[in-house]
Amino acid sequence: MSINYYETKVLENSEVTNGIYKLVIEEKNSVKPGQFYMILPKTAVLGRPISVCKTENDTVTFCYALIGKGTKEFANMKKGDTIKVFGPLGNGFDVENIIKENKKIAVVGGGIGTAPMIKTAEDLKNADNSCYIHSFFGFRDDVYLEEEIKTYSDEYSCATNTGSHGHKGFVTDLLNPEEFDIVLCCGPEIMMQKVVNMCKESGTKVLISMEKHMACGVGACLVCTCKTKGGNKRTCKDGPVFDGYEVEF
Amino acid sequence: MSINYYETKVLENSEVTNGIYKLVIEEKNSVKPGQFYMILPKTAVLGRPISVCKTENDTVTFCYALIGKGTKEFANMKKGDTIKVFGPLGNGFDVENIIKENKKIAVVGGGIGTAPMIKTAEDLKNADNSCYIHSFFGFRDDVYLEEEIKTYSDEYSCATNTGSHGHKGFVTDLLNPEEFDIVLCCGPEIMMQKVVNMCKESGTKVLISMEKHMACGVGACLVCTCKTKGGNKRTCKDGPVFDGYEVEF
Amino acid sequence: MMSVSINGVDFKNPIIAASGTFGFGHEYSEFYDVGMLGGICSKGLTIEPKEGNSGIRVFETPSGMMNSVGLQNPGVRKFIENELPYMKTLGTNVIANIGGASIEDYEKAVMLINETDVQMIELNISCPNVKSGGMAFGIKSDVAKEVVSKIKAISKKSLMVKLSPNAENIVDMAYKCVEAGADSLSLINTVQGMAIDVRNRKPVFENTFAGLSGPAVKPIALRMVYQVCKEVNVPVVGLGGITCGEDVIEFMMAGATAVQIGTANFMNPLAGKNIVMETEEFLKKNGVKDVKEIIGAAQR
Amino acid sequence: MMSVSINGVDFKNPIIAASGTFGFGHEYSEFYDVGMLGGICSKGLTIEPKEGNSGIRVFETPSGMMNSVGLQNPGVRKFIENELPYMKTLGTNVIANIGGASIEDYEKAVMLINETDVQMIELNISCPNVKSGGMAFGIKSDVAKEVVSKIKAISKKSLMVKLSPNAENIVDMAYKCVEAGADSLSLINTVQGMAIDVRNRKPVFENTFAGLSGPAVKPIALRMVYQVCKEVNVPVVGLGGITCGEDVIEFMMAGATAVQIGTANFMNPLAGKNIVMETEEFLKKNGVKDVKEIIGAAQR
Ligand SMILES: Cc1cc2nc3c(=O)[nH]c(=O)nc-3n(C[C@H](O)[C@H](O)[C@H](O)COP(=O)(O)OP(=O)(O)OC[C@H]3O[C@@H](n4cnc5c(N)ncnc54)[C@H](O)[C@@H]3O)c2cc1C
Ligand SMILES: Cc1cc2nc3c(=O)[nH]c(=O)nc-3n(C[C@H](O)[C@H](O)[C@H](O)COP(=O)(O)OP(=O)(O)OC[C@H]3O[C@@H](n4cnc5c(N)ncnc54)[C@H](O)[C@@H]3O)c2cc1C
Ligand SMILES: Cc1cc2nc3c(=O)[nH]c(=O)nc-3n(C[C@H](O)[C@H](O)[C@H](O)COP(=O)(O)O)c2cc1C
Ligand SMILES: Cc1cc2nc3c(=O)[nH]c(=O)nc-3n(C[C@H](O)[C@H](O)[C@H](O)COP(=O)(O)O)c2cc1C
Ligand code: FES
Ligand code: FES
Repeated sequence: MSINYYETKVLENSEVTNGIYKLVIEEKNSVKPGQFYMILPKTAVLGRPISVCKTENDTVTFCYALIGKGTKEFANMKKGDTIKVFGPLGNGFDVENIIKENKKIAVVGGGIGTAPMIKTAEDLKNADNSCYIHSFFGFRDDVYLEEEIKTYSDEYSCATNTGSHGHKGFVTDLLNPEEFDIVLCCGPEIMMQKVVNMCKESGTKVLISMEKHMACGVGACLVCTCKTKGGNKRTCKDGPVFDGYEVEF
Repeated sequence: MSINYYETKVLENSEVTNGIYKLVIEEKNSVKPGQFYMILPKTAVLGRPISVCKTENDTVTFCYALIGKGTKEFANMKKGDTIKVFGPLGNGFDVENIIKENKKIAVVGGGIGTAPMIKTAEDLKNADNSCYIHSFFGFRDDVYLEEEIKTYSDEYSCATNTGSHGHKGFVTDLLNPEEFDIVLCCGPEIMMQKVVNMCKESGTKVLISMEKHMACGVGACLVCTCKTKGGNKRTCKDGPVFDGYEVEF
Repeated sequence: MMSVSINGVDFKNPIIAASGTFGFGHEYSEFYDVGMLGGICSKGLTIEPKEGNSGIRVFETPSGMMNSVGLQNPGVRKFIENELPYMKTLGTNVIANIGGASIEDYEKAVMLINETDVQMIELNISCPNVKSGGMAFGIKSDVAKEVVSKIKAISKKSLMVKLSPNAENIVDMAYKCVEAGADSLSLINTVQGMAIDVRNRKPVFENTFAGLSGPAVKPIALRMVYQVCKEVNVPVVGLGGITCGEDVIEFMMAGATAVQIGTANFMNPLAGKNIVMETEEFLKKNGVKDVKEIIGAAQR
Repeated sequence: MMSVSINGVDFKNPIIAASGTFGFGHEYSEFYDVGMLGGICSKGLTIEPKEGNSGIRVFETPSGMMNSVGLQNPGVRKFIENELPYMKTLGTNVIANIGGASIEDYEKAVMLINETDVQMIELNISCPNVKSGGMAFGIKSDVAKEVVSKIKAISKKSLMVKLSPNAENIVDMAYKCVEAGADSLSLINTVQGMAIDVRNRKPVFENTFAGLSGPAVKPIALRMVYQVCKEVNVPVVGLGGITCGEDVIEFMMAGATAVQIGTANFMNPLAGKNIVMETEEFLKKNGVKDVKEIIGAAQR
């Protein structure tokens, strides 16, 4: 691996909906779905882990929510600016293995956790176009990334807390794990916990992408520990994708 | 005064010679020669005091040397970027009074201390075109701002340490204070001390623009103290222009 | 909604300008109505005028700065004569910050301040104590205790003691100062630091060491305020690296009754004003009716 | 030109990876040949494996970060079995960083390390001392002295004691540790700080406090290194916020024989490599033939 923080060019940075931004950078590394980059704000010490949403012609697209200091700085970037990135990092979803063993796949995303699920669905379809993908996306109010996920889904269901789009309520109201060979999920911890519990009941396999605050991003500092049945794991290096049955919430 | 740090636009930022940059910003405040702005790097806590070199059509031009962290950040700015500035600050040269009492004026600049002397000469000429200005600029090796100062000088002399341009040696070798009613000077402290001593010998009036590290820029913190015969003065507020006879080097 | 009270002195809001960063209020009055602040601490005053340190006096550090002003000030008498009358017109509480190199210095200064109408004395015990070889009064609790009890005995003003983060044990220091009669405490003063000029192979500051302040020290300041508030039952004024409304809220949730703004004034001359407004906004947004409700909210 | 020696252990250069920021060397080996470093301090090791703290473990601060990892580690035995063999292949000095909650813990760990071929032990005395109510060993000099002398008595390795900046008196602490037998000292460990989550009205960290590191603390670290180097006559390893070659030079001019790089590794995975190169470049540019020449150059 020869990756390291380096300056690359911002090709696009635009608000897609209230507080949700799309960032496209120049980047040639090949990326697995579920992998992330550390993006370093100019005024910060620590990189911000952001999942890859899409890769295309030597570009990488991220989708990020405006949260605090770092993402606020990102939101102010313009096309042509430079930005320090470092990645791809983490294990990511192992598409080859997933597709080998599973044909009916649920892709579940909550909030900004939908971002990595776009590339996940896309790569699954690219690996085996005959697999069946039903995507379940849940949002608070505004919906985003819908067009993108539809492209790679055989079916798409949506839930919003406010009822502004699709089902009013939680995305977990719509999901029946029994219908699937495997569930792939990224979203708020509370949602992932619910999904895992549902999968456990129906005996469905489930992979989840965990979110922990990070420092090194490469497995050296142990600040991103995820407790699992097999002991402490590093979310940045051993994850962020874990077997849902293993994680101790 | 309603000035305060605010974001303005960079209209030009270019290297004029090795390590010397010209920065033009959008700015409407009227400025006296010798006054300065605090320019705040994005990654810094304290503003960098930089003298005004020129004002024109709602723009202000600075000329700065690449020194450390802050000026390095400035050097990377491009046209269209925004920058936080705060000014004009300080007393500046009192052109009206100077011109009223003096007809033969020496304008002496050393290194980047030449920057404020451009506007000083210009404003003197604008106030009374009949005054006689002889400018003496000293540099280490590369010369800059020569065309600008010539425009406002009746005579111009140059010295470089290396002898690459003009007299090989110090600018003080060229200056004879006796020939002038007043000497106006900005440059390294050691040079200003020399100039003041020469002026004392010949009984010539001399105003110098002091350089001290600053924090508040407005007279509140007392980190920029300049010792004078009349006690401690604040370089940012009571200066940076002081009567050379008053300063205790 | 924003008013607090420290030992009988009412503050229209809990935001006070920190000593040494706000002169005597003149300069920032050119930028906004400083009467909107809860109070202003004067530049540190000594009984005799002081020239301050020579050499470089300021140095930027990552997210902070070091200063070595050395208590340059006109002396208490000139303060009373030339500065106080103006400060009293500003419409906010005036706190006289007092320094000294010996207990007698402190005593003389306080006697003079007693006769004025400042609202409060802030006793800066970070000054080097000439009698104990230059180590600051604020390092060892027992030394601090002595000066505080002597001053308490003569002070006619509400007495706030300003603690140094360089104290050997900040909690014990706070405890002893309160025992000695401090009506309230403020903390932190600057953290001792240094820098070296690698080209000259010498310390940057003539005094070798200097005082670190600004956002860099905020986590340390907040920790100390939290620890002290847990231990003492007098009002505590928190400071160290505050630059925005949320920082104020943090310090108050840690237990502070009010806060002071220092270095932030240099980063933005309107800092005081902005911070008052941001703090108020935070309360409104979060449905807090009275700022006093959040004092100590994060203590556990 | 770059080699230094600490108590008989030779370092090819004075740049060492700091404990807890470099794992056991695996991860950064993916980015560069970590054998080019002077040494690597292992993650802090305890006699029994530790799970570490729950809750959030890291929080960014202005120019710094706080961590609350809580010494998560596989235990000394697993270290010797699984990690040390790999570390020994890296071609640089291996320093075993040892923590403990009691003197017995430390002793047991050191006995096991004695039988390995690590070059040095770094004794981390910032750990909470269960027997004294959780206050760290590194706060009071006398408590530190006891643990250091007990460990010195049994250690077959060169013993470096890592000091905490939270010590009541860093100079006295250093002095007592050397008196107790420390062969060298390293400082500083993290500075105790805290943060409050204003939305939840609670401390960010489950343990309330956490350890501050990074550029924000550099002025404090440098000051302490300077003070300690003036006082003791054993080699001192300086750390705290070093991010570039000039920072290394500053610490060495303050008196350090070597330095450690911690948080900087997170800011740039190639930090160790870059800093070695920058330091070498500085020496060349400034005509310094041997890095040892600059050690203590700014002491006066
Ligand atoms: C593996 C992984 C993938 C992620 N992918 C995405 C994504 O695709 N899009 C997106 O919008 N967000 C994503 N996040 C969350 C994102 O990292 C945070 O929202 C972001 O770091 C917030 O930074 P800030 O400076 O704006 O917030 P601040 O609160 O100012 O950040 C302060 C510190 O806390 C950390 N932090 C704060 N919130 C989080 C969080 N939820 N997770 C991790 N660290 C946090 C920051 O990195 C920083 O170090 C991901 C997180 C992880 C761990
Ligand atoms: C009234 C005044 C007018 C000035 N006008 C000009 C000008 O027109 N052009 C120009 O190139 N320079 C000018 N200077 C000097 C300029 O302020 C410094 O070169 C600049 O601040 C260096 O910043 P830095 O971050 O690159 O250097 P660093 O060394 O990284 O700065 C660290 C800190 O030291 C301060 N500092 C360092 N050198 C100086 C210095 N010589 N004077 C004051 N502060 C310093 C910085 O402001 C900063 O706070 C002026 C200084 C003063 C006081
Ligand atoms: C330039 C400067 C001068 C100071 N002078 C004094 C002083 O005279 N008396 C005092 O008690 N504190 C003084 N301080 C300390 C501040 O009041 C404050 O305690 C410290 O800077 C921490 O707060 P901050 O991080 O908000 O600046 C000074 C600080 C600075 C930066
Ligand atoms: C995430 C993290 C974990 C740490 N773990 C240890 C440890 O196990 N043992 C130890 O002695 N120091 C530990 N430290 C302290 C560092 O070794 C170092 O002393 C401190 O971070 C200051 O240096 P820096 O500013 O270069 O990071 C840790 C620091 C960090 C940031
Ligand atoms: S972020 Fe350092 S181990 Fe994961
Ligand atoms: S910079 Fe604050 S008084 Fe001049």
